[in-house]
Amino acid sequence: SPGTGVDRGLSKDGSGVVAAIAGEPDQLDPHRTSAYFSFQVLENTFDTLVEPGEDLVMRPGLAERWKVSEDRLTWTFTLRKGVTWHDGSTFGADDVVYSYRRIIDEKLGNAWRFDGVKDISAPDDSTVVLKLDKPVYNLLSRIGGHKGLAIVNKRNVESGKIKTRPLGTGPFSFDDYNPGESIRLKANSRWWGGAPKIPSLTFRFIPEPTTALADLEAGEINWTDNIPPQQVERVSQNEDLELDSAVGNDYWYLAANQDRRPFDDPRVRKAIAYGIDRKAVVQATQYGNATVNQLAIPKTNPWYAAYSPYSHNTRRAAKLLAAAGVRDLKIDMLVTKEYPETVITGQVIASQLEKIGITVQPREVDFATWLDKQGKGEFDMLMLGWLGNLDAEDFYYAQHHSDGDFNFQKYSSPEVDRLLEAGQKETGKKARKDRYAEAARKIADDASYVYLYNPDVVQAWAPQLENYKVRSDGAVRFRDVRLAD
Amino acid sequence: MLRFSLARAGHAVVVLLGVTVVVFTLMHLVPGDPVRVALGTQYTPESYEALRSASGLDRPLISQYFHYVGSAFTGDLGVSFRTGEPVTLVLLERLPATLSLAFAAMVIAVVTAFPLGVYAATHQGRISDTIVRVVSQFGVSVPDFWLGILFILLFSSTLGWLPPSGYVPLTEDPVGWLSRVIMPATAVGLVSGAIITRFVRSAVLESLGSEHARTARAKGLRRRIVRSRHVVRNAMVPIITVIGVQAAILMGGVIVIEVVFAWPGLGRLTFDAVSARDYPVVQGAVLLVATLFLLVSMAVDLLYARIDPRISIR
Amino acid sequence: MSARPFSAWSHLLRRPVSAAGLGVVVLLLTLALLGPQLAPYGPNAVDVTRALQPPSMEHWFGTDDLGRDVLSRVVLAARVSLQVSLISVSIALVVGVVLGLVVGYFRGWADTVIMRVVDVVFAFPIMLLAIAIVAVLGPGVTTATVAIGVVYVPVFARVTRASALALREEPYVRAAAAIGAGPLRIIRAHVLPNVSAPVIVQTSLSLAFAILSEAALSFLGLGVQPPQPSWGRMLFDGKGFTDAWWMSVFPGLAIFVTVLAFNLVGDGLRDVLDPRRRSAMESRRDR
Amino acid sequence: MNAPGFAVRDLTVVLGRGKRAARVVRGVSWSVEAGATLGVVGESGSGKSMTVLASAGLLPPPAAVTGSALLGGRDLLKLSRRELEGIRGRRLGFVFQDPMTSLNPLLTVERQITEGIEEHLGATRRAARDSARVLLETVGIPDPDRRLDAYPHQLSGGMRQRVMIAIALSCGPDVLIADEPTTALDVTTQAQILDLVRERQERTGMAVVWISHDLAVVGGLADDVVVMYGGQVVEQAPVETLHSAPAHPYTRGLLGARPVLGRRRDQLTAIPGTPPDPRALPSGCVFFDRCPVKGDPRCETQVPDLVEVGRRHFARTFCPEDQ
Amino acid sequence: MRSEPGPGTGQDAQSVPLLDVRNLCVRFPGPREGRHRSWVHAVEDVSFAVDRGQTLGLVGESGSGKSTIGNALTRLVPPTSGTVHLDGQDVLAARGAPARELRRRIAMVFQDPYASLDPRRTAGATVREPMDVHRMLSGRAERNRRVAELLDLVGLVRETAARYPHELSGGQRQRVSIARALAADPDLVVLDEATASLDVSVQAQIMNLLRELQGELGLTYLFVSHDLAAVEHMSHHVVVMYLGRLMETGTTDHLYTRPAHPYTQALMSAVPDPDPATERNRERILLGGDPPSPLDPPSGCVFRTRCPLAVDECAGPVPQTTVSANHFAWCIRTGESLSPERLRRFVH
Ligand SMILES: Nc1ncnc2c1ncn2[C@@H]1O[C@H](COP(=O)(O)OP(=O)(O)OP(=O)(O)O)[C@@H](O)[C@H]1O
Ligand SMILES: Nc1ncnc2c1ncn2[C@@H]1O[C@H](COP(=O)(O)OP(=O)(O)OP(=O)(O)O)[C@@H](O)[C@H]1O
Ligand SMILES: [Mg+2]
Ligand SMILES: [Mg+2]
Repeated sequence: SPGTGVDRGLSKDGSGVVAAIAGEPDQLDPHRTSAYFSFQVLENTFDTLVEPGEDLVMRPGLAERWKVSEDRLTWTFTLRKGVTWHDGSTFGADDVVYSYRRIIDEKLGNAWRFDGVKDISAPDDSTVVLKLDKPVYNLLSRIGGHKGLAIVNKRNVESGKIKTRPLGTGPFSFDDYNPGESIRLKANSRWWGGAPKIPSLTFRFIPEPTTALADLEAGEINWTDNIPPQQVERVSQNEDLELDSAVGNDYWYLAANQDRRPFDDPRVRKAIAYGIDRKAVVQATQYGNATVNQLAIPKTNPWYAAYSPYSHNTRRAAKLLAAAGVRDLKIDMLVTKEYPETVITGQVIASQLEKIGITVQPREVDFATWLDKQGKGEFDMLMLGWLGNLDAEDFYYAQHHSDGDFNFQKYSSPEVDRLLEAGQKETGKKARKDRYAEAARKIADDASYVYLYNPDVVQAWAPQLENYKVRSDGAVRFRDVRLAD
Repeated sequence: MLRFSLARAGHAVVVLLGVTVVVFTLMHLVPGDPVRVALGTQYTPESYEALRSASGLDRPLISQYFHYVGSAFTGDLGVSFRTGEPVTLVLLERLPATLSLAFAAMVIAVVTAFPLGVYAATHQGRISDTIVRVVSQFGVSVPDFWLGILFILLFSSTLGWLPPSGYVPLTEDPVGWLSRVIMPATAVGLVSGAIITRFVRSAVLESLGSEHARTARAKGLRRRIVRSRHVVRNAMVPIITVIGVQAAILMGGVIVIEVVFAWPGLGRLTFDAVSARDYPVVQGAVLLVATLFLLVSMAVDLLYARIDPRISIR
Repeated sequence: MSARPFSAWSHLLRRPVSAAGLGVVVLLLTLALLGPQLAPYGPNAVDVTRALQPPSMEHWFGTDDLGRDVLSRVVLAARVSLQVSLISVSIALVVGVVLGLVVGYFRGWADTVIMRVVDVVFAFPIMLLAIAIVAVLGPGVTTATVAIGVVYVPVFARVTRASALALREEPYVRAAAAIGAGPLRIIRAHVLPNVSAPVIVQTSLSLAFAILSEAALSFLGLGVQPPQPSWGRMLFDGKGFTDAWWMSVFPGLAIFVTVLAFNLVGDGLRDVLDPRRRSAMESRRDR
Repeated sequence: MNAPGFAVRDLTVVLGRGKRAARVVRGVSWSVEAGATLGVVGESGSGKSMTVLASAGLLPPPAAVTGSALLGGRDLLKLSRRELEGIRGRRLGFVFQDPMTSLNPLLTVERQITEGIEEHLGATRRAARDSARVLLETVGIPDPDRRLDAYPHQLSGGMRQRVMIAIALSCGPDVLIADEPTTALDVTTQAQILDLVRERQERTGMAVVWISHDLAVVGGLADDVVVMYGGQVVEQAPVETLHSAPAHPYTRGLLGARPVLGRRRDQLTAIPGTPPDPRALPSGCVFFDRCPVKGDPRCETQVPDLVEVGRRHFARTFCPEDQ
Repeated sequence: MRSEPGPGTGQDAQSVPLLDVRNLCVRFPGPREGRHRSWVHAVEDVSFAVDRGQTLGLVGESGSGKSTIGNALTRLVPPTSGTVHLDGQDVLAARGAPARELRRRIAMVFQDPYASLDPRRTAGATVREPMDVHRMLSGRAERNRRVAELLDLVGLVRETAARYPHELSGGQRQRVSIARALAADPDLVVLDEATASLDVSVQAQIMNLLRELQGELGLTYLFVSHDLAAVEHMSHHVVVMYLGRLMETGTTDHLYTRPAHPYTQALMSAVPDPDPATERNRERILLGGDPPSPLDPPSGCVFRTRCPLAVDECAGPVPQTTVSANHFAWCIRTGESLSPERLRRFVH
């Protein structure tokens, strides 16, 4: 019970689960946070209308079913009956409308996900209608692929408590918060998906991977996703621990600033693409726990398309450079310590590109500065990853369309623009997939991004923790987990 | 006493105002934008503007400053950009971790430094003195965070005796607290202790050679009394200064140690807040730390006056 | 009676401990100058296949997570560390001494104002101030240097001011004033040379602390930029590798030895130049 | 009275070791009887303080002391530390030169007087305070009750020196050693202090060793005077003899170098040169290079003995007759 | 306010004294007591004059304001009021070049030979400094030649120029100080306890030297000391001070043979005599207590709190009384204070 001390390790009766995550949530308002660590917690406390299944296909969530009109401009969602908030009050269509309107009206960070949504209404207590002004093919993944679209409680929001004591409808309810240390959730026995099998779920914040692993080995925690990459091999051999991985949906890439010479020349960008040994990068950053990919979308994603035009080929790279008339190229590469893989990659790439006569000078800044520099275009090249995308459009449009919000590398290709726009309008899944695959190939050919890899989602847990599954979207779900004795 | 306190408080207010000006200026010179950080990687320009004005960042700097100082006087340090919590609350949550680490470290430092320094001074020139001097010289030169890393390597990774990091409030679990505080506190405590040892030694040495100590000896007082009543006591003023400086530094949060040991103290909070451009938290934390610093130096001055009647604080 | 500075070096060399410290400093300077020639491998030669090898005949200090030779990186990092600390302390020295001299000798409102500013800077946790400055200027060797320099200005200003205040009342300074010498002449000819003893002591101790500060900043990722080697940064990189103790032990040892050497020299200098008691200022080592 | 006197015999003090060793006191002997006063004069650095400090074991290490210091038949240099502590303050009272630094600035006058009384006489705190009050009265401090609670910095130089004297007298010592107690004071205050000690001595019959660099100061006080130079006794005589018939050229120089009130001269007889450095003493007579006489070829190479030149009159010179 | 010519020398109507100090007051800010700031009355209404080639002795106990007067003359402290004239020129009012010239003409020697030389400058550089400051002689070589002459003059070998203070003995240092004072070719030399901290034998050397120099160079001295015998030996005229005020002035002969002020008498009787026979049999006036605080001096005669002759009227204004020609005392009982028998009754 709360107030009698926080469980530090396995709870006294051995029935709770302690999971170590690598950092502390900044806040627990799902609409306002953008921190990965927040979502790890919120995944278990909030629900969305629909949610991705293991195959990343959208399944019913708070909405039991939905219907799309002929013109694809009206979406009607029918909500589950008998859903209650953690405080016992009843959940209804108004809550959905309130949540969505909040995001749109307050122009919160996820407002872009409602692009094209004209109106939201609740004709009755269990129906929500979304009216669009243009067809949005991937509306489901937009509103269900991300807990930032969670349905929140109006009173909880207005009292301001949502930031630290969120009230959701999810499988676990908020119990206790120790800043800097841990958050504890307890099972929501009335959850619509069935009561969780564990009474409590504690997230501890352990930034240091070796510490997290040590704690897991010592039995202080039951689960972690914060495993030192170089130890993955060893842990997987360890009989006393379970370790599993899935090819993740995230991807990491390099982008050169095409507003600056000579990066406006595709040959230079391609030279970089040829000059890089992705395997070595993967080895250095992830100790092999990643899949090399020359496009954004991983194999496990329904939108995957195979394409790998580049091989590690310094001769070719050098030739391309020579053809572009570039010599003694110095590249200022923006990396950030908040994402250590960028720093390591920077050093690896520096050593690789040295062989084709390019000097890479990594510039390590904190992420705030990094974002600033990216926004202002003050870089030659940068590395970063995109996390948590599901739909093909999410992978390409904003990044590579001439008008894309995140096209910081200033790529502009009429053909790609056309293909991406077509992808938005296409209705058939197959046709849509083809449009995007074509666009992706073109993007890769132009080396708008130099794609590097999809990191594996690697998680480890104690064997007593049964029924846990590693998901390729990285969502950490404890709703079905059991603890064996 | 009252007058002294008032005068010092006045001085403190001036210094604190200066501190706010400096942090405020620095923080607003920093490139990077708290709004961008808060929004993450995907957002629209409208969202950006909305959050910016909600955080009051669209007002002129001067008006932001005066607004800040004005409400700071009433104890309202604003709201964290990142968590939306009141800064005062955020700071109060972190304060126990920092203070308990500082306290443990100071205990270790003083408990080792005092006897060692006095012993070395009273055995000047002997082997034992040399050993103390060498060891304290080592202590002064060792990077405390490296010491911390070595401790983790040894006591956690290799021997598995102690948890490598984390924090448990003392009030909830004293044993857990102790097992976690011991490594960081020892790492910083030994360094502070080494510094203090050297000051204790030289202050006691000087006091030993003083003419009034000679008078005390000439009175035929026993050596123990000469040392305690005349030598050590008179050496206290410089020693207290140094202990005060060390305590102030520790209370400000030993950032690097807190990072190494994942200690949720003020230092790490501030460091993270700088990275996230969470201005209100940075400002609040610096203000708090500066206040602690000023309180410590005031306490040191009061202690002086208790020890030394020549210092009048009427 | 205290000796004067030009004989100080010979006095210093006669003390075995200080001489050893001086020897190490000279060795470090040599490393800093000749590092690239002396290092057995290129410091940035990434070779993932050789990652995390323990010390061996081939790699005396082992290799790091990117397969780079730790010894070579430790050797090459000497340059950065020394450069940062020497330059930053020089900045602090020049600015601090000038400020201290002027306000200490003339007193008046400038004294009040500047000492208030110094109080303000002192009330800051120093590391934090450095971090904030780095945040403003962006991380890098230059900024780290500037940040550490700025942070140490008040220390020098205070030490100098205290000495200048005392020197004002020294009969020989008053004697010069009685002759009719102007304030600038007095400061230049009488005050400056005589504040040098505590300032020299403070300088060498500050060099030690600056090395530590640089290491701490680099450890936090705010100092030297990768792939350029730096001891603090190497500690940071090695932190996660609990099995690869050599990644943490050797760079830390390098910091320790360097700081120790500067401290030994500083201590020796104090004993030779300024044998009065150590000032509290000397205890300001920052975390 | 048959309280014991005090004597040092062949006392030698070497400060420091090795090359930097300084022989600051070299074979000094003198004695003073109960009720009598011995004046010890000599210029700065002649070893006056070192002699008395060494005899009471008050020198800081590293100091090598040989010879003996006799108080009531016991050699202080042979006593254990605890035994010596029982004698210092109890039977041997000290007054030092600088009343500013010789008192502990952090303790009240009362505490500084009473701690010795409690230590040696086993008095209670109350009783000790009462004696302290009486002592302050006897050393001529007005309003002693108030002064007991004062700290040294609240007193004038003269009063501080009186407090020092009160401390030295607190346990009724047999011997009072006063090391230039008036040098830092004004003449009018000096006169008060001299008067005070003179009067106390008459009452208690203690032996007094009065150190000064000024012959005039000991003139009215001392029975015998010892003149020190370069760590040695160069002349010893009853005070009248010393004044009327000084035997050593240094003593004569000293006498001629001071202007005397009411007796104007055109020229002072200055002694050329400066006192010797105890780290580099000449092989012969220490005074040789400054000596206006240099009356014997041995002067340069041989240290003259202290020879009897008159009744109770000794001088360290080869040519005592050469006056 | 006194406006008649200052006591001391210069009573001769036609000759202008070299130094003429009138109604000099120097006050220092004391500790603040609440709103009210107290003042240290270091020198109050002091007037005196010195003729060229003469020595004026300034004698008094610690804290009587002697050094403050010297410092005011050399402009090390600003006087609160009063005037100082050198050769008829107003020293305190001068600005710019004339002020520099006046500074050149008044030199000072300080008490502590260890502290008054810059430890980092050679004796030569120290002696040369006044010439450098006042741009005397052309070029360094000539100045160095002059340094050698000066060292000669004060009885030091020329090689001393290359030595540092710590390589010199106290007496040698004081000679260097004197050489420095003479370097700028001054008219007046203020000697502030110039011999006090030296060994007896060396004191004699320095006093002899000073008198020789005066004879040779026609210097004028202000000899500040608390040593009555030394002042008697050195001075033509004497000024006795107590707590910042004048007590008595006169020619040395007059003042020492017939001290008129009770303070002077007490002071002189406190000086021990080296001859034990004389010392044991002489009358002494022992003053009780300590001098009052200069922060809060008594009204009227400041000596009255310790004076054996004090009466109620002493709290009133103190007139300047003439004892004999050129001999003045500031005491209402000047005429009747002479009998030792009467004094003895007040002896403690
Ligand atoms: N700690 C010390 N180390 C080395 N030499 C010392 C030390 N203390 C004193 N001396 C030397 O010992 C010698 C004798 O000193 P002492 O104090 O006995 O002289 P003094 O006759 O009392 O002189 P003063 O009149 O100055 O008190 C001096 O030459 C002095 O320099
Ligand atoms: N700068 C100053 N600030 C405050 N008070 C001062 C200052 N200088 C001197 N005084 C005070 O002025 C008075 C006269 O001091 P001064 O130094 O002139 O005396 P003095 O006669 O030279 O004494 P001494 O023999 O001790 O040198 C003293 O009470 C002294 O404390
Ligand atoms: Mg002595
Ligand atoms: Mg004076």
